[in-house]
Amino acid sequence: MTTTIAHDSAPAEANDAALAPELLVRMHELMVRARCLEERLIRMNKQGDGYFWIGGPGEEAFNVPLGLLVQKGQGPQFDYLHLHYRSSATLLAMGADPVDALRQMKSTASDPYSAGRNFCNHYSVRKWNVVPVSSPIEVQFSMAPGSAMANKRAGGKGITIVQGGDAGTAEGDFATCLVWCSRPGNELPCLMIVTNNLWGISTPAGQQHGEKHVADRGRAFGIKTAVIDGNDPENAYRELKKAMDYVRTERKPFLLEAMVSRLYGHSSASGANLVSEEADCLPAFEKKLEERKILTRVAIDELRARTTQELLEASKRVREEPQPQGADIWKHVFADVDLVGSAHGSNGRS
Amino acid sequence: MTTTIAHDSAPAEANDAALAPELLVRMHELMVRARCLEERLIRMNKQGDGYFWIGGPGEEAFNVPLGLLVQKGQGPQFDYLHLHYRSSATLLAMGADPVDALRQMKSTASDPYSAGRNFCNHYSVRKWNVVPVSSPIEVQFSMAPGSAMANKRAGGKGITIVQGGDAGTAEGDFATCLVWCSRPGNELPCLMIVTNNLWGISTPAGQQHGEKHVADRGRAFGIKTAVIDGNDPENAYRELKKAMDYVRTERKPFLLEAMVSRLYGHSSASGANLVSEEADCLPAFEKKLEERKILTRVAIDELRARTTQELLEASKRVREEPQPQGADIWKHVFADVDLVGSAHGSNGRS
Amino acid sequence: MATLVQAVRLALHVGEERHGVTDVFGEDVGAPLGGVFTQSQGLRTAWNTPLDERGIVGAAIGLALAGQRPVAEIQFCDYAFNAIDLMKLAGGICWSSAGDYNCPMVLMTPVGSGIRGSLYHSHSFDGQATRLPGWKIVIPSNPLDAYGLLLSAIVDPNPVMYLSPKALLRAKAGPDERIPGEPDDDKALAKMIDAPLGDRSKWKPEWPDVKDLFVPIGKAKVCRAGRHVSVVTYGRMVPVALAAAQQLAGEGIDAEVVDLRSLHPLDWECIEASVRKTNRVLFLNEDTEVTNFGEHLVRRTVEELFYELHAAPRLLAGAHVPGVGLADNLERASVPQLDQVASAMRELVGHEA
Amino acid sequence: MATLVQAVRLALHVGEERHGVTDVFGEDVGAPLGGVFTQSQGLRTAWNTPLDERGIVGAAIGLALAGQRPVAEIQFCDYAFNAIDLMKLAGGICWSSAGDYNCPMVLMTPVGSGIRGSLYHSHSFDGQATRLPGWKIVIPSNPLDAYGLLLSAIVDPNPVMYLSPKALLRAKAGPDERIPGEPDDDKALAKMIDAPLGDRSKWKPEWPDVKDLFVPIGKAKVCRAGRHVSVVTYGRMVPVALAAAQQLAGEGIDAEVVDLRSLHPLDWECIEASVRKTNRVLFLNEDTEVTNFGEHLVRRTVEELFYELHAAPRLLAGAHVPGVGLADNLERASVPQLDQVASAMRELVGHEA
Ligand SMILES: Cc1ncc(C[n+]2csc(CCOP(=O)(O)OP(=O)(O)O)c2C)c(N)n1
Ligand SMILES: Cc1ncc(C[n+]2csc(CCOP(=O)(O)OP(=O)(O)O)c2C)c(N)n1
Ligand SMILES: [Mg+2]
Ligand SMILES: [Mg+2]
Repeated sequence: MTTTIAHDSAPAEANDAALAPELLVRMHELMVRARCLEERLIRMNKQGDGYFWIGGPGEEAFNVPLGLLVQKGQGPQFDYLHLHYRSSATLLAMGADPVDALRQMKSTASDPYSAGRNFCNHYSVRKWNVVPVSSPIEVQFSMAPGSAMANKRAGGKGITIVQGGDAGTAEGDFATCLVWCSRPGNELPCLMIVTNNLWGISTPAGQQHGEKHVADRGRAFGIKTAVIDGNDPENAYRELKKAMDYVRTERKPFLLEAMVSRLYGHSSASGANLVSEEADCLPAFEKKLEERKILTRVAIDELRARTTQELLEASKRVREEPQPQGADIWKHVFADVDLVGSAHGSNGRS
Repeated sequence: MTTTIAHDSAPAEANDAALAPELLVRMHELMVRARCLEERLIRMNKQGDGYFWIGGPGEEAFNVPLGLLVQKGQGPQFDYLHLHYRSSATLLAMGADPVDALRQMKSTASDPYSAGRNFCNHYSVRKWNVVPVSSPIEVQFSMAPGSAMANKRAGGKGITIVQGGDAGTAEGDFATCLVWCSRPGNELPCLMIVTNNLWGISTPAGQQHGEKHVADRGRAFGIKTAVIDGNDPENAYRELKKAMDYVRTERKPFLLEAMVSRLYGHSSASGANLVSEEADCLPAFEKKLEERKILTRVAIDELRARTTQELLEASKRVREEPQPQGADIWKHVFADVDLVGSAHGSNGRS
Repeated sequence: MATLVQAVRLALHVGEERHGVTDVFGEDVGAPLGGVFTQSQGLRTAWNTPLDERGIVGAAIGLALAGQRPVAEIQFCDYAFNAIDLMKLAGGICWSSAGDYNCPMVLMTPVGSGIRGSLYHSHSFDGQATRLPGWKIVIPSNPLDAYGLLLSAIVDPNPVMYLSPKALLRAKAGPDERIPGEPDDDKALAKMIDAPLGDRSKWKPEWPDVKDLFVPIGKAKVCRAGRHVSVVTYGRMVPVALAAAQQLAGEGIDAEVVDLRSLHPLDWECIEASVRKTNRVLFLNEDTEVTNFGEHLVRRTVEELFYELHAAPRLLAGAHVPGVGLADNLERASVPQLDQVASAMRELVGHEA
Repeated sequence: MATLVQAVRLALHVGEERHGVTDVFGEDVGAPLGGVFTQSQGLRTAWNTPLDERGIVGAAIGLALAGQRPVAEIQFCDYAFNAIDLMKLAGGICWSSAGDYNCPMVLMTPVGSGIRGSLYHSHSFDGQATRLPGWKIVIPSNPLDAYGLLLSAIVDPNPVMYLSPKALLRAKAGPDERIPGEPDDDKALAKMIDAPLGDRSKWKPEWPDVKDLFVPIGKAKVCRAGRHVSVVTYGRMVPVALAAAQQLAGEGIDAEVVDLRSLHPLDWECIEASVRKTNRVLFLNEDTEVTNFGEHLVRRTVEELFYELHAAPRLLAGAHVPGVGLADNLERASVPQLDQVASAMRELVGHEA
């Protein structure tokens, strides 16, 4: 059954349909890979193989289904993603190579996301419409309406997905997204996601937020909303699918709030140690899979061990890759050609 | 009877009590004075006695009661006002000299609000806690929580009143005010007012705002809200009183949306001509006063004529007052003494 | 001859018809107003936004990253200061993604004083804009450059800031500044593309068949050649500098006036050639004078041309005060005036008038 | 001896106990964290805000206008660029109201590179801040100045921007930089005022009885007197300049190092005296080099001291690129390094090493 904490419309029947075992196994494998990747990034940072860590351990149960449900490609026929710095599991579920995350952690010249310029988990993948993740909180919510307009114009089923944390919704940009996505007659196909871990660095949400649910803020704008348990991957998959189907077909916004865990604290600045009080989606899901005889403990442990080992070895190889050179700072200040426009001459660009 | 378009709580009984005739006469006189003042300002601008006009003709039925209900004084025991550039009637109801508005229009050195620096209707009255009105839309909503904190700390009944237009609520600052005034355990005594004339310069509200009522945005934060007819001064007085009483006694925020008219268009930039389609609160109110035998047509016409004449003569005198000198631009870049702190050594300022 | 604002409108029209412009948007930019300065009247892709500058800049970035070609407007540059972070972000998208993305957007905004705009309709933006790496920045001083620079901005794959000197918007083109294809009679042009007063619901513009013309970004223009002193300026101060040069010609002083047109990239070669020729230079703009772009030009001049200088280079700029006051005397005392420009030039050539 | 961040904490404590500070606030400024750099640990009036820089600056203005004495923090200056309009507003409140209101607030924010902070934890703010008329701007380079400048900022009736060089926060005071009243043993100080790791719910600081000390805003300090060349700098570049001077001393070059401490108002007299003495000057900071505050200093120097100069004045500043990259080589290439400072000084005195 599905755990919706709050919902505008009663959960649809389809919603409760069990997911195929193959899908569950696939989700589990991706969750394990994402967890092992974050654990490796944390280790690298603690060993001095990278100056800073921030990432998404604890959000896998939500971010993996999100990545699996994305319509992946370049240009406005496909989904645009304005992601958070905790979205590693989404990237992996879309098919990203975990080694690239290690490269960004080690600031190598080979880092495909920023060539050693940006912090880890600050992705950029043009071929999948993943726009550059930037450190300033919530600015992605001001940008999202732009790509959503492109999606709407293009016809088709492409939507814009924008994701951020709970504390960040206090920035005006969150309100901007609500206003711009709900203009009468110009509603935008934008799925706004708030991954609520009830923290902003050291500040508890309850101290700063008078909203019962952040998602309630969508109501005044006639935006459909839902608040869901993001620690249950099956529930997350169903709720995300439902929300996405609505946005894809209605071409209207949806505000989804997912309650998630912050398993290793805010970042390396706060120690990046396991927080035992936080619920861990992975063992909980594995218990279910065992009970339902979909996976055995042995297989699970073996997968975890193998993945850990692979990433350990990868991190050693990455350590040997060349660093960027000083003169590189002058590269890419300006673009010589129009890369983003190339996806469609359709708009008559000369 | 009271016209509330939407209300969280049913209108209280007290609400319907008729207002004393003396009060109605006083409100009418102030509405007339405010209207005559704006008409004079518009004339001055058209005659070249001032470069720009913007103001509040059409909002008198709401702004006069507001000014009458303010607890006027300096320091956090009294109300702080973060006003809009259409608040002339509020200032007059508080006791401001209309000639000072003429001075600001004519940019004379004697202009007490800005010494010839700022546009007309950009007031500053420290002795009444009227903070400087500035042109950037909505910034007053980011400042208001600050003075509201001071009100709350001071104990007593002082509150913060912040007012802006409907289009401006699209700025993040409006959301900032909602968030900061509703922090759990730190709710602030702040009356947020949106005077909704359904326009932002040339842009109709319906084209940009998906909210049924702007005030609905307060709900998600547990903020009490009301949407009222701002063209009926009796109704406005009662609704304002009710909202203010709540804020004064509960020390919590209230979001009040008043539907008002924009009687001479946006500003001199759009011609400043009478817009016949807009409802005019003044004749409507005068009709009532005549029917109820509180005022006669003769008395009303006489008042209007006299006020118009007084302001015409005042404008001629103001024309003769000296202009600021070039060297004056260097004055008041910095303050030598702490004027705002002087109101209370209470906080142990050395 | 087209006015500067008509030239902008023509360029936007050509942009949407031939160069892929998908959106011209901002507060009151769409019908019925077509912009507070009429710059976007009658355009096919013009639309009104919510009153939210952060939303405007953010939407422009999002549109650009999604392959659209947006031209966004901030109604007055005075109201752009709540979105500087987003401008920094746009300027850093190509760089931070190491070339994975580019961000092709144009941000237009009216700048400067001269219309008695008081505190919040008189700001300049050149100082702030030149602190935004990753942006190209242009500022025309006449209709032809306004047209040609805007078309270049539109086809550029990078974020381009287009600063319109609001005091010059209604200035007419000089005889040598005709836009290729514009009607000879400017009354005719107004009839074709200026929206009528009153009801416009049925009005449609009749666009003249104007031709492409690209003023390259990064190329300055010597508006007046001279031998004794150089004035390097841009935007609203160009006509002022030319008037001052005119005045000084009568005194036997032959001044050169350089209109930068682009602030970044900068046409250093042009400045260098002028300084090497006259050995005396005045940098002129109306922005506040502390941490002012003209100070960058002074710095580069002393670093690279110190031994060419026969007099200390001068900067004439706006007073470093919180705003431009409304009263005539206040505005005049806040930004450079013709007589000040002329006497600064005289001092540089050593003629005390 | 106190570190710079402990000195800030002590000044905030003295501010709230003796000088009317009513609020020390910002993101994560209150318990339990007491600021991302521990600057506000244990303070009576410290509290956490929503994640909203506009709200923080706005609330500070509102508190100030209502007679409170707020010290607001922007967690990193990199995140202050969405509130530049509100800073302009604060700087203009006294001026626009013609002296009816003043706005006594302190805005603190960590600035600069040097901690491998990548694109958004390495920005400088001096260029931006000096473009805000109506603000006083200070930037300490050592614990004693950090203490004395903050107390002066707190009692000033105007908005004061307090820029903390984050790379120096843990730097210890020199022997001549003891805060009056601080314990001799710095272990003891840490025990008294540094919050313990782990649970802090029961922790209370034990404040030493430090005395008032006001470093006047607008007064620079000659950190090292010298005859051959002047280096005028501030913040994180002060120790770099001193190290370079040390190096050059070995080569027989006697360099003077001036720490401005205040960027506005500016101690021009101090700069002028130094330039008149050495006739050679290097201006040094780590902000991006186009429209940079150091260029203002260069401009003023050439305007007022042109004929005193025996060499073209130099500016050494940060690369004009969208950000400071994370990799070591990138950060080093983006902001001035010791060797570059030393060789710039050598060139100025004409010693090619
Ligand atoms: C505009 C801005 N202000 C401050 C910061 C510093 N900062 C980084 S993460 C963070 C907390 C974010 O909390 P939330 O939005 O809930 O996301 P979470 O980290 O919990 O996923 C803060 C304050 C920032 N990156 N950007
Ligand atoms: C930040 C900002 N953006 C744009 C403007 C230009 N402007 C002045 S008034 C106005 C419309 C305001 O509409 P609304 O908030 O509804 O107030 P009203 O004038 O209708 O009372 C605009 C866009 C401004 N003053 N400030
Ligand atoms: Mg959070
Ligand atoms: Mg309105």
